[in-house]
Amino acid sequence: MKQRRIIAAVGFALVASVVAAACGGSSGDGSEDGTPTKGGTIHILSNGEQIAHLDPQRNYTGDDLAFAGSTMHRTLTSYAYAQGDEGSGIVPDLATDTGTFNDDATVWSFTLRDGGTFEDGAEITCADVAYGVSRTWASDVITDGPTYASSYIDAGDYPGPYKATAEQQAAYDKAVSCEGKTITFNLKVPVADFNYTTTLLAFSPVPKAADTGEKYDLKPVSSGPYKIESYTIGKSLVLVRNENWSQDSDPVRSANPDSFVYEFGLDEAVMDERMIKDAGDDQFAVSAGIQPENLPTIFDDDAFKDRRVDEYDPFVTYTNLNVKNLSCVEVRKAIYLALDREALRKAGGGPYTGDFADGFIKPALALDYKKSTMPDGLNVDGTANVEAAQAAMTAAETACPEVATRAKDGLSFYRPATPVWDKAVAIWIDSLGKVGIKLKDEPVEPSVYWPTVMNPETNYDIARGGWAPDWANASTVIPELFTTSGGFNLTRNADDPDYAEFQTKVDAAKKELDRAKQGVMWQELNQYVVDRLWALPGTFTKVQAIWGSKVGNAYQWAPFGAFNYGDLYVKS
Amino acid sequence: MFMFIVRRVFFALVLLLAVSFFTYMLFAMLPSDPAALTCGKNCKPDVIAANRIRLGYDKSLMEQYWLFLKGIFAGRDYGAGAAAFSCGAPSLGYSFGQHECVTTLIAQTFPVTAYLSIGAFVLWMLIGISTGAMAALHKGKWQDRAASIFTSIGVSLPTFYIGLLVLFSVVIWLGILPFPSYESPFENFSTFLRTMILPWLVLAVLSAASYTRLTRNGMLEAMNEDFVRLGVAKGLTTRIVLRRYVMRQALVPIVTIAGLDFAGLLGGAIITESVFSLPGMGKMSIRAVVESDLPVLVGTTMVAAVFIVSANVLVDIAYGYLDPRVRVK
Amino acid sequence: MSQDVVLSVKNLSVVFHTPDGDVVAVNDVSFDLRRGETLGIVGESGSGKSVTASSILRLNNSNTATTTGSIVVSGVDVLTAQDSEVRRIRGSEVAMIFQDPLSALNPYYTVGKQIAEAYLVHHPRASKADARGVTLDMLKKVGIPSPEKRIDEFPHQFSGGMRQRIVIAIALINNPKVLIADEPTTALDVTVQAQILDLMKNLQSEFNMAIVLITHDLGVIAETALDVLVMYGGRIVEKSTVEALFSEPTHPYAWGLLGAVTSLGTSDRGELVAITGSPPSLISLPAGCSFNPRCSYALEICSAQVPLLRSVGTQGSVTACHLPKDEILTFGRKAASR
Amino acid sequence: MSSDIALQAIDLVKHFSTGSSGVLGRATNIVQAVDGVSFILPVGKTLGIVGESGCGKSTLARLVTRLIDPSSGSVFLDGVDITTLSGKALREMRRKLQIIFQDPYSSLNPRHSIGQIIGDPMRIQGIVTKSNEKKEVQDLMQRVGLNPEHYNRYPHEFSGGQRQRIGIARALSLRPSVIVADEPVSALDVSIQAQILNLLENLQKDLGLSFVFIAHDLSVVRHIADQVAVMYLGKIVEVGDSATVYNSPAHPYTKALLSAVPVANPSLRNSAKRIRLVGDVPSAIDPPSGCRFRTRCWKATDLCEAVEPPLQADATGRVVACHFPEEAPISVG
Repeated sequence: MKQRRIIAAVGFALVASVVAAACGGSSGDGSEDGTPTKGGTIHILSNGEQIAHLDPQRNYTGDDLAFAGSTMHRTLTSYAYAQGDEGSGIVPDLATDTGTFNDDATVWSFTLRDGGTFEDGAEITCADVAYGVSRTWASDVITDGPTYASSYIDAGDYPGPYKATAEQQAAYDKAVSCEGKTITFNLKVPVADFNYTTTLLAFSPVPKAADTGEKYDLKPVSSGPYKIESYTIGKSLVLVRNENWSQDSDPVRSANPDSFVYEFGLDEAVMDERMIKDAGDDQFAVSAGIQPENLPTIFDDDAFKDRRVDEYDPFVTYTNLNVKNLSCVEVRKAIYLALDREALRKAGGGPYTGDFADGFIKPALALDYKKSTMPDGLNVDGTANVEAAQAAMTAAETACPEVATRAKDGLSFYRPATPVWDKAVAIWIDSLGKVGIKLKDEPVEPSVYWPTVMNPETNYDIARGGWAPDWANASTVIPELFTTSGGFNLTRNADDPDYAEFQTKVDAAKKELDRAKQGVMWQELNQYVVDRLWALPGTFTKVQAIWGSKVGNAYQWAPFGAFNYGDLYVKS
Repeated sequence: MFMFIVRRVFFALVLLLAVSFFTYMLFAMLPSDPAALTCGKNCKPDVIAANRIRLGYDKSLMEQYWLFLKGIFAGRDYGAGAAAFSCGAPSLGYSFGQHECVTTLIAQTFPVTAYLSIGAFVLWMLIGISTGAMAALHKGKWQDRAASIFTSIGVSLPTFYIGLLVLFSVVIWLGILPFPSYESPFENFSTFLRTMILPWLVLAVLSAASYTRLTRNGMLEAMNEDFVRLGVAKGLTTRIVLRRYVMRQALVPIVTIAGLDFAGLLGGAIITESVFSLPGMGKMSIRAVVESDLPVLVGTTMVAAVFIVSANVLVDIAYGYLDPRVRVK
Repeated sequence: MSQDVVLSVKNLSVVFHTPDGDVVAVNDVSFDLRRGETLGIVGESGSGKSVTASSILRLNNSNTATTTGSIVVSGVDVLTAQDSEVRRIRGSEVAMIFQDPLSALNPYYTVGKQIAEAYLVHHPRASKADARGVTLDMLKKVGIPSPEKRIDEFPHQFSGGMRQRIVIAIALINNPKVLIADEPTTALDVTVQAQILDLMKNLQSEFNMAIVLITHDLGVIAETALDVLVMYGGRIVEKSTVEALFSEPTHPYAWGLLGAVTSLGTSDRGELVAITGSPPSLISLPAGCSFNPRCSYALEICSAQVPLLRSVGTQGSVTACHLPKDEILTFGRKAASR
Repeated sequence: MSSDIALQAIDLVKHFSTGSSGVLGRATNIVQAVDGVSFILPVGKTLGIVGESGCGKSTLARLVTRLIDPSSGSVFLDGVDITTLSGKALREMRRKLQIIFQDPYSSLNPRHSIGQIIGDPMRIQGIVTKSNEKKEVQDLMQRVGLNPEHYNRYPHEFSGGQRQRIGIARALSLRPSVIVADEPVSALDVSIQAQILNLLENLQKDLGLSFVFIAHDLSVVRHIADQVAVMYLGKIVEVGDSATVYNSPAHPYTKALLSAVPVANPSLRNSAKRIRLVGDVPSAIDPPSGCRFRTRCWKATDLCEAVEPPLQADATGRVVACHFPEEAPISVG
């Protein structure tokens, strides 16, 4: 099973990020080997049974965002339709520019371009964008989507459009106001990179009259070059041209093929076989994720060199340590040094799964990434350094005997109850056992893993985690994972003596409007966490994909770790 | 006989009620939380709580079950305000994973399963009974040995393995047929046929094996019956003896088992549907298991239970007609 | 062949081919049956009596059995005739009834249908209504009460005795010349057995048919048969009239059988004169006379040479025994008088 | 209770329910398989029980060995009512009271050798020890006429008569005092029947066993039984000394039964006065009122329909349940 699907199975939304493909070990190369031509049908083979969410406000997974955004849902701003670093840059889409903001970046305005229309021909208005964004607040109906809009925008106790009183609605209309074609967002806090936030499909327009709430997910109204012809979960999603879309109004989408056919529910072995065979319609197909046993076939054979890719996706895996329980850095260090990360990677599928992470920010966030100084004694080849770990434990016995004793008595290890993790936890227990640290395995039913560890009542010592930035700024990494206000802090580091200093530095970084300076601050904060080992870096993960011989412009779109579907074309 | 049928139907209904209760309770007690599944990364406890109320999972299990039962007869409403919607009777719940009423989902996927089952069933009965009859009539000869090889292969090979092998060889390597892409027979009959032929054959050949064995053994047993000898002694032709005496006897147990097998298939030919990417009920249940889509799981399980229970009743009644000895006086 | 002979069996042998080897189930059996007479065949299980009976209708599976010799019915050799000819003979010239009347009836059809079927197959031009009429008559003849009602019932709705009456009705509906009755009363209670034996006797004189009655019950033989064949190990060991068998049995096996019979009339609780040992396995028959290992009179020659049938006794009995004639008579009379 | 009584049954009743109707399917048909049967088996004697199929004799065999529990009534073995026993006492009773079945093959475990079949119960009941088990088993095999060298053979390697000998040896292995034999010879060839009957008689003589011998074959019972009970539709209609019952049957049913037996003497073929019963045994679900035999009885009157005749002893000590018992002995054989 591919990484992405494991993540889906634990109920966690993999999010978009900006990743420069600079050092991704890319072996594939789908460069423009001809002029893109119009027409034809692109097939997308999928093991999944459906697109998690087609409703733009609910779409929050990398591959689905890339697919729906590049074909159906326009946003105020968009990532550039380009390969490599360039793809991580933002460009205006529905808006005429990438937004203007006031001095402290608390008020952002965008002006809509002329000629933008929905699939029924109606013009896309400022009110449609405002309405679409307002749906984010209806968190009981519009589930699974990103909540940046509601946490940034100053709309009081607005409950979303379905339940709002006239008063509440008026408050929202004030916070997100329309003046002709210009939409203005009033934020609670300064957000220097709000125009990156607006690349999220949550900022797509929705015509109020067409909103069917829960059911909008099955047939959203298109604002892009394609519209839904048919959608049968478990079978297929067919997109055809939206005749009311005009190229003039859309500077980013090339809209080359006449249609897309998303084929669901295929057996993974069958998908690989079809792609390898490259016959019939499969010549026009793309497929992400390859079965481990087929990787050598595809990557060791030059016959596939023009239709394969092996690159970083936006994801970083890591392990949360409960700093409250393990309030002693020596013990945390002993755990990290004793852990046989190479054995874990081997069990997970070897180098194709990714590289050993040196922190929580991936190199793709070029401005924010700097190779961290790792703890003394950590083996670069990922193997355990038992001696160093033993030394750390010895130091712990004098520095913090209670915590050392706790480690020897047994630390609770929370993880999803999946076969992959069954294997991994055995390696954990084995490695840590060599330095006298005992683990109590606590498998959790996969579908409730996150609610379980997010629950403050759950007293874990160790809990696995994984993260991808929501856009190309470590502001969506460091604060989210390691501050008390972050949505995903599982380290329970609030009582750490260094936390106050850390929080101050994070606040300063968030307010810094100079992006370059900000980047250096994130680099330092990443090192700050690595030094204290509130969490243990795991893997910078990779993804492999293959496409048919008649598919042009197939590349990994850095921000999503997925194909840029909207940029594909059928070779004549 | 009439009272017998009334009684069987009555018990079947009681049984279904019990099945619905235990199914509902069993799935509800799984350690997954349907409310927690509705939101992703930023799943704050208050959002989960709000969704729990909206989905009705805040109520007691008994109350949930009562609402579920009521929904079957009266339909069910979900949510409030502008985003409210309802599932008409018979409602088996609403899938928040697929944004559709479970009844509608079953109505969409069931025909695929039904076409697959009916086609495969007809084929396997034809193959199974004819090879079994051939083996019985040529006991000990090469036909019998061939049938015996066929059955031992058929019963020992997993559908999954054979399905993939056939798919790889016929479709991907040899390219004789296009990759199956399901179309309703009313929309595009030739695509329908081309899609279904392989799953029909795989399912039929594998299931036929046990019917070959059943038919062969049943016929050989029947041929040793005194009444068959008396039939021959009457001067009847071989054809009539085989039809009225031997097959008649051999088919009685086959009808029973076939009825139950067929009902089981209607509940979802899970593996075959998965291998051949057929959007049927079995595949939907698998998806529901993976995604802990409780309403779909309960719904498909209930539908499968209805088929199996009704098949039992029908087989019991059919048995009475097939075998006069079990007819109630 | 005499005019009266309706069935003539000559040198009948049946060999079954089994995985353990060939089994000679019937070995060189010959007999004639005259119109209106009853021939009894007695013997233990495995003696070949039932196989002999089923050979007469060519019921043995030709895949697993080889049948040689000749069986002539109405001038036709059943063993070599065309299939269609054999089918014509089955049921119309020669009919058969079986031991277990329940398993002999097709459970899926009404008794009326099964009787009519037997009629229609040999009267293809008859209408269904005709067949039903004939069937009703036949049901009356075999003593089924209220036949109009019961004609449409299924076999399981009848008692054992009634079922055997129905089997007899099927057998006799085409007025056959020969009826082969294979243990027809063994599965029945004694009071019902008496009814069925009476019925068979009455119908025999009404239809003037010959009966081959196969049984292990010497009492039944004594009450019904005119001539008797005693079979052992697939061969005929004695052929005699029924009076001769009981008054002057000529084969040691027959002596043993008579001695082993428990009788109603004697209150003697003395030891029965049992034949020692068990009937032989047909797969490994003893050399020579197959009865010799169990025979207390056996001579040296008995284990070397198969005795041929020869005429002994004062009542025309034929026997296959090496003992001198006078010894046979002495011992035989002694056995009979005990 | 006298100590020379091996087994006594008092008013045994067994009703089975079959069939059902109504929505809830309450049982409506009660088969009165055994309906008030009493008998006494003296030590060292054989009680024969005869009757046609469906008369309840096999049910009776299972009742007195407690393979099934009676609806009411008692069975005394050595003065103890076995219908109330449980636990250890029940196991001890089972040891003392053994049953032999009609079909020896189906009652033998095909996967156990003869040595195991006979030896296992002996060891479990503590009759033999591991060390002397084989010898004891082989002695027993010898005694019932099996070759002791066949100790390690399996049931399928034996003929029908030999299997019945195995069944007898297994029954004897626990040194019982009473053996209930349910149609022990009816599946066997005539010559083998005689061997088994002789064996049973010799064993009785040597070991002082008491037998309940159940059979439908009147001449077999005549041969082996000291006393004979005739059953009809779940009831005993006549019981007495063998000689008395066979030579001068008092109940019309007994008389008819005896006269139906074919006589192995062709010279008597047309001389005997035959009594031919008409029809079949009525259903035990709804038996006739009064005397159950009246529907087939040539002597039946209104009295028979109205009043069930009680079992009454006559001058010879024979007991009969009939309003119009036969006076004169009939001639048989």
